[in-house]
Amino acid sequence: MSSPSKTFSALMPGDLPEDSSKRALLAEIDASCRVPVLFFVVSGLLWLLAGTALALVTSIKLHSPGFLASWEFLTFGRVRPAHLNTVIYGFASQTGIGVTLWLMCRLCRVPFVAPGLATVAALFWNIGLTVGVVGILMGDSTSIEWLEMPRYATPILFVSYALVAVWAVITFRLRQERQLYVSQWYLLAALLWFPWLYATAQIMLLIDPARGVVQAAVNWWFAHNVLGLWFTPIGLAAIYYFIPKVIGRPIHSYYLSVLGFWSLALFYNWNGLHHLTGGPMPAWMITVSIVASVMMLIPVTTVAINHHLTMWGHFEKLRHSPTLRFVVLGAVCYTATSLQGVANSFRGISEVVHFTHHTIAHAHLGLYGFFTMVMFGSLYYIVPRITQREWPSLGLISIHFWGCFLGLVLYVAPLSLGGILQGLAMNDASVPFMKVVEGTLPWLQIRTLAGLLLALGHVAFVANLVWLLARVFGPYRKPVVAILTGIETPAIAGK
Amino acid sequence: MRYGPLLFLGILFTLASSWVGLVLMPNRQLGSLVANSSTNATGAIVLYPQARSGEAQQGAEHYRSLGCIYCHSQQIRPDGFGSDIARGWGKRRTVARDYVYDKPVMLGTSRTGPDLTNIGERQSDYAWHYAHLYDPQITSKGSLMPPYPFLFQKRKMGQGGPSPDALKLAGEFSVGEGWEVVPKPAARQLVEYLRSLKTSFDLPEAPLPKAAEVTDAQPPAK
Amino acid sequence: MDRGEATDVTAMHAAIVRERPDPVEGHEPLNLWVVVFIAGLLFWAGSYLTQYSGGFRSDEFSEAQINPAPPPVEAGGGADDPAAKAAKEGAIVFSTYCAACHQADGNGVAGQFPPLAGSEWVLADGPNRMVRIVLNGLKGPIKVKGGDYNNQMNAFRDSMDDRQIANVLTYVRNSWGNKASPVTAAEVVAIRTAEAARTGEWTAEELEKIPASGGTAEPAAVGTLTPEALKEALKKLSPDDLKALLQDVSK
Amino acid sequence: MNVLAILMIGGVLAVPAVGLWALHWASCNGEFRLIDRAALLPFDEEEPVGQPTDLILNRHSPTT
Repeated sequence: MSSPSKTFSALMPGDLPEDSSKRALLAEIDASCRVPVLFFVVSGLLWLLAGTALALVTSIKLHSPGFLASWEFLTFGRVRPAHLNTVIYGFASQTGIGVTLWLMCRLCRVPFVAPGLATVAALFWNIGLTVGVVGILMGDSTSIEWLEMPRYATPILFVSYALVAVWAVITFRLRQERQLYVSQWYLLAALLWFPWLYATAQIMLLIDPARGVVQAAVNWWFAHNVLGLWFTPIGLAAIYYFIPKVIGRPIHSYYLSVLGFWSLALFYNWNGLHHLTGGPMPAWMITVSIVASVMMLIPVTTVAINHHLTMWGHFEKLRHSPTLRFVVLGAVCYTATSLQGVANSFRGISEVVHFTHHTIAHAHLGLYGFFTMVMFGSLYYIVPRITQREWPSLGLISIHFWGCFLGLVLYVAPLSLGGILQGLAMNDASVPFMKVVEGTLPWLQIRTLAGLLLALGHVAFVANLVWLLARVFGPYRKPVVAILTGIETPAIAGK
Repeated sequence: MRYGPLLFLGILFTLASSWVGLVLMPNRQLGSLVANSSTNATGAIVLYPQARSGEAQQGAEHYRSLGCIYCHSQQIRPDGFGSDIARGWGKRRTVARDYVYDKPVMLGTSRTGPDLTNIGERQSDYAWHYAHLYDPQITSKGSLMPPYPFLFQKRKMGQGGPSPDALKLAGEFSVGEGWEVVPKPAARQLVEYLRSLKTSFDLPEAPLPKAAEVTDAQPPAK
Repeated sequence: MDRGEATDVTAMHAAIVRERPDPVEGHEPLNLWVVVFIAGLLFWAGSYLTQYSGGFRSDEFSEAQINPAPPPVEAGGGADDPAAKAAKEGAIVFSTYCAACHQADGNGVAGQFPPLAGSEWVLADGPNRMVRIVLNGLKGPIKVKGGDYNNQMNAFRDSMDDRQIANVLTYVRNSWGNKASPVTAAEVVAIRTAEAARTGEWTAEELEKIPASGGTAEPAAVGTLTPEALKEALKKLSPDDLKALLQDVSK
Repeated sequence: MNVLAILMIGGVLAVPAVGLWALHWASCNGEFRLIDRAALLPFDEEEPVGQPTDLILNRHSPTT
């Protein structure tokens, strides 16, 4: 977190180029977003690197249990939750908030309100997160999935989050544009839903634990809604903004957007308990969640149709816009992972894939394939605008994209298949359990390979960003025209 | 849509619905569940489940802290749904009442390792658990479970030979002449917890397989 | 960036040209099929919900309509063939209680847990010793298939009933290349009652003294209490002691 | 217990009622008039409809 905070002194809206003063509102808004948005984004990406490292350790441990086994704080049961919390609350949430802030400012047509407030929030978020992750590694993990951070860390996070929500409401009240774009509904919903989810889970699981399996119900109501009501809305908001923006064409049907939003709001929050199928829960709770999961077909199909018809006739732009590449890939993964989720929620299928690595693959298709890709795409669009600098290396962009794309395919496809085979073997009592375990080995090894590809992509992206930020210190250059018209620039020559 | 209020209202009501349905309702239905008391064959009152002994409870804390939950589940699915019962992981499906004293409830969502709901009954041998925790390869070759050497202490053997609870390590695992490996308190507590995991008790909502079914199938006579 | 893109004339015009034939973006009305699709889903939701919610009771855990539970394992297996049932249950009991130490392949772990496959103890012509080991456990040094073992096996007299012990031993005596006579619940019952007084694990030497097969071993050898032995013992008592004893027992 | 049940039922009836009222109020206030106008919100005079942005990769390619 130190490198960004050092960066900011050089980032104050003083060193804006002369000619940009001609630019009206947009330039002003973008410039006003600099410090807070960059703070969230850069610290988010630093957590991404940390999370990637932890992920690799976790993945290797899963097929070579002896790896780093002699240190208690690096045992599998601690590194895994540490990885989950770093990427969820460190990378995904912070980057998501950064993108949210920028989108809100742009769509409300107001320059960033109280940048100080948001920056302080980011600061606290990172402090709370560091405390929490160290706590997990030190053995204070709560072993409540998606809520492993110990009790003494979460209040800090909550305070910092409250600041963000307050900021969002202020901005919303001050908006100059009365009309609300679909992205704004999603963003507002996410910003209001998350504190509710988080507070409920904290109170009923950590502060005053409910009795018995009620904890399990609350746990999965929360865990699934973090995906469905926090990350998904932010991701969809970005897709709804960037696809039309990049191809220069409005969303296909606004009515479909309305339908998609309200059906998601109505059904997604009932999904959670399908994670407990066959478990010690009264039948009706499971059944309700299964029904809601199947109902998710409505928002998913409508959103998919809407995005596809918007892209129709513009697919060749995928070759030219990094933003579009990542965002469209994310949109495709959203459809895929949602349909997979619907299928997995049925009792007959859950009987096989539940408790297997298939679930892990599914979660990564959603949080990585969908959300993370959309966030990467958004950053490729946002960062040049708020820093007034172009991406220095197009080569690194390609490495980033192909690393992530191939890594994603290599991760999800084999592990999904492996999980199904694992489940089928496990449900056949005549197969000794050790045989089942041996069967999963190759898939777990492929997963580590995929992880390396993903790590490569992340490093390329962060390198590009650092390079870009480094230029912010130097004299202002005018690279954009040169790059767009294909004339060699120092950046391109330099790669 | 131009104005906020409708949006706010919708956002509020949608989440409120599932908050009531999946948080408040479960809490109302199961939030005050208590142990089941029954009389066994000898007419004595049997309470199940029972709160854990101090040692076992400390063991549960280690189980939580070491994240065992990420590979081991603690729930038995009903007979015919998966192979939980056919594999002998439990005699009956687990129900809400089995968990009334667990904080946190560690049902688990992964079976990279076997289910542990009933491990206390399946394997109650200290020596086995110690060896397995010290290095799973000793007892289960090819297991993907990490070894937990930090739960044990390697020390010089006393004059009186190995101490009673020292691990019997042979071959590739032996630690050399005059040395012995003994479990630290944490290991003992963890094993106490594992031994305390037993669910083979009758519950009205989840009875054990009836004795009648048990006795009808006689093995073939010689 | 904006300035740059503004100079990118070709792309801009190309795009604008594409826009012309498509003036009503954002105004597409809902497709009828979408509506029909949604109606269908809602109908399914209603029926599924009413059918499988167990009346929204807090103590109804199974949605039996979806997963009709097959008859319990004890009764399941090869139809009514008792041998098949026994074998099936034997395998399950083995994986439940035994496989952890003796391994699924019955080969045990060298130096730790003795093998069952091809073990002279298992293949003994009678089950007397094995049943005793399972009932009360075993500790101390023992030689199996030429290997030395010195570990502890705990008692299973409470966790397994007689039939389960019979079936698991039958399974062990006829798996991994083992071939030996099956064990009957009757034999287990006999030994269980004969050894009712026994507490603590057996040791190898103690077991060596017991004939592998045939009726229960002679009392003296293992301090068991058969009715005959009891009668003999009581005859030795003086009348008073006997009376006292009887009173003592009767209360 | 009974009180709680009554409250529940009351809530079940009240929530949709409020929802309907809100919808009515909204339509009276023209919430839904020209609802699809918002589809144009991402655009403005500087980045108007029809102008693609962010096309920075593979500029030498023949397709553009």
